[in-house]
Amino acid sequence: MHETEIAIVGAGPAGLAAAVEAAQAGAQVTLVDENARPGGQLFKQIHKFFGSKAHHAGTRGVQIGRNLLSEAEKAGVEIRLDTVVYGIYPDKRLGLACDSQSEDLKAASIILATGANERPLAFPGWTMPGVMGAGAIQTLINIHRTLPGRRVLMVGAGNVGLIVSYQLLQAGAEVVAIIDALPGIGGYGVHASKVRRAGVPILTGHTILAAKGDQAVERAVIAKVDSSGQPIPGMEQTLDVDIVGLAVGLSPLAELAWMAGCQFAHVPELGGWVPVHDEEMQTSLPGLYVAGDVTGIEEASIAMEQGRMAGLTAAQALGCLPSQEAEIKKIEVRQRLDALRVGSFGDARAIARQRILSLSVPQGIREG
Amino acid sequence: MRIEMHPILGEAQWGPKVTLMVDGKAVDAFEGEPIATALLAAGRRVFRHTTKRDEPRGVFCALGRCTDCVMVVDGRPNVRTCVTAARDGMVIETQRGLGHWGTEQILGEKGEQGHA
Amino acid sequence: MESMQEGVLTTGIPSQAELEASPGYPSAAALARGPIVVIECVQDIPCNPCELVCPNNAIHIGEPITNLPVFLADECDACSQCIPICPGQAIFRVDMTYAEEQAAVSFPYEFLPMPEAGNVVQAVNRAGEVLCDAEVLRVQQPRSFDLTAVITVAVPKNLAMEVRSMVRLPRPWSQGQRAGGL
Amino acid sequence: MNDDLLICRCQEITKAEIEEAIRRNDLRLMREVKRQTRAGMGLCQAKTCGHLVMGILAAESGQAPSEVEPDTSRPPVRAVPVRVLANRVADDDRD
Repeated sequence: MHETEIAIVGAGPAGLAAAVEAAQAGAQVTLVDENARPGGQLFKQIHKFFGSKAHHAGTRGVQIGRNLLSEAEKAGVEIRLDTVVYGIYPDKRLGLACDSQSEDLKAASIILATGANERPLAFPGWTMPGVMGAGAIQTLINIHRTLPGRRVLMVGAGNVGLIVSYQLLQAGAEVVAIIDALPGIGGYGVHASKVRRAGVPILTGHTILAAKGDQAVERAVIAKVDSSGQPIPGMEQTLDVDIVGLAVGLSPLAELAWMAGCQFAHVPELGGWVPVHDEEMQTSLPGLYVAGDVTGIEEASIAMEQGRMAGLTAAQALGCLPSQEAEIKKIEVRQRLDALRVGSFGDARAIARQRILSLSVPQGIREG
Repeated sequence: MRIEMHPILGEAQWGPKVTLMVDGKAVDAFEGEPIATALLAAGRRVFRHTTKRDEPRGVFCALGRCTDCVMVVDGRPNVRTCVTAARDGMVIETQRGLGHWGTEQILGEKGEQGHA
Repeated sequence: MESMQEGVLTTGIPSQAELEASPGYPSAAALARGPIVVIECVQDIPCNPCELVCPNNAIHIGEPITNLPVFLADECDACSQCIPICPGQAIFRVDMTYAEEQAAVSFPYEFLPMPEAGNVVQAVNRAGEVLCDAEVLRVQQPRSFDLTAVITVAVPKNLAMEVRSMVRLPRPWSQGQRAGGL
Repeated sequence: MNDDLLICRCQEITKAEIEEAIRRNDLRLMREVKRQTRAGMGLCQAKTCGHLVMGILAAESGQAPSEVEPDTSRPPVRAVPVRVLANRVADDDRD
């Protein structure tokens, strides 16, 4: 049985930021990730981030990831890659599987930063090779430098669909069209403008009827929909594509939080079922914290700030960080978080977040 | 198709070249890259056929979660090729349904073959 | 109110009305004076790198950072440092005084192959439609631009407020075989 | 969506089979749908179909989405071979 003070599950933006804050506060931190490389989705974000200077705005996501990783290593975080957390057990034990061995990791506090899962969209032919998540496409092109195909239909005009379409063009593929059943574009206008300038049509009020092909995708049939989202007969068109990307939303990957017995709330604006947490990222279970998309789908910049908050709170609860110092840092984190949730894109999420906080029982800082 | 030059990622630095035996045919790969990307780069998209409908399946999530990309690797079925690193000489077969166990695995002669 | 069909929310392209209503868009007078920056940022996104990078404090956002960037044309010397830093690639540069018949338009560009000064490329508008052939005057790619090149092309003056990019050059290998075999 | 549309990719369970099981047995919980139809029992443990099945269950049983929770989450949350689970790192030889 391996022991540590703070165990963090998931080395994406939230997990890395939590590890940095907690380790810098003097706590012993073990950061576990099932992948061969840390950074989660961050190392696929080759575009420049929004936000303010404090959010590293204007810096590419992959560079932010490298900076965070070196900060974590400098702060003495034990990073265990290729290690799956297959279960969470009473008295804060995690079940780890690595290579061909398994072991338990006992921690005083646990931070779950397990991120999000791509939402599926079922339509005839969706199981054929060539239909894949936008996240899958981004992984293949930006991490493994391999194009899964040449001509892409992207389903979903939110930020993910727009950004991955732009990155497909950078990788040398052609994006035949981006479609979305909604009447408007969900993502930032500037992301849409980049792909429009590059000649990619965005068809709002359209849905995919089918993917077709012999053994893999060769064509896709799309159709205009009416206001209730039903395809309008006679408004179908067939596109010559070999990849259909699905960017129809994300939802928290919260299996471990369910398993631990956390209280959950259903919040559609943040991706569905989310673990209830207070402003300091504590769940309904003492000593168990959450950070990042597992708490509700927002952006990497927000995930990093939530990670910092969770790391500070966990370190404070273990007595590693004097409360006065912790409170000052947490106020800064709160300000940076609020700054990211203002404006027409952030309002709905800010309100939804308030709803979650109202459900959480104020626990204050209790010993983990 | 490989992305040799990328405006942001720059020039590719591939690992050493290795060879995978896929359904009896040699396929080039770079050591350490996922088996799945080597197959995609070789224009190969069908990795398995399902149990009930014998449907073709391939990469769907590329994150090791959906398990649609599983193949028989060195005699062991249900290996997620999108998160399993390619090694020289790997024997990879299209998986039919639940897949078959290679004799070496059952007798354990090949020894431990962990997969990420 | 913007009709549902036009505008950035439905087409991804800011309409002329949205552009002119935004405080980042220079006046006709400022445009006529000489090279000037054009900020096409019409949505309240939490973002302010352009404000911080400007050496002349010609861009003001303040708090909250979702304020649209206010462009002070008199302060701007068109140094273009804001163009590559904008995460939305929504900042351009226009010089209506470049020549008798032509204006010089600069835009951010992150594709390969990269054109070179002297090439003739196809200039496109915000919808990616080809408007004219255009000579490439300059391609700026200093390290400080962090891999976002700024390309300047010469176009007829009447197209200076339409041209916002160029057709991507064919990639040497892209004429190859069609992928997607079994 | 037509009826022989696959919802659970691993176990190849269709939309019609799920809807019919819910209607015929008046199902209300995800674990009931899983046991009746095997949807969610495959190698990916509902990571891919979970959302779709929850949506169908809510619609078919007349419940609001906020009343339909995922099925109980049990270890292992990733496919871990039994030989790995059995091959425990002994407490003392932990480096």
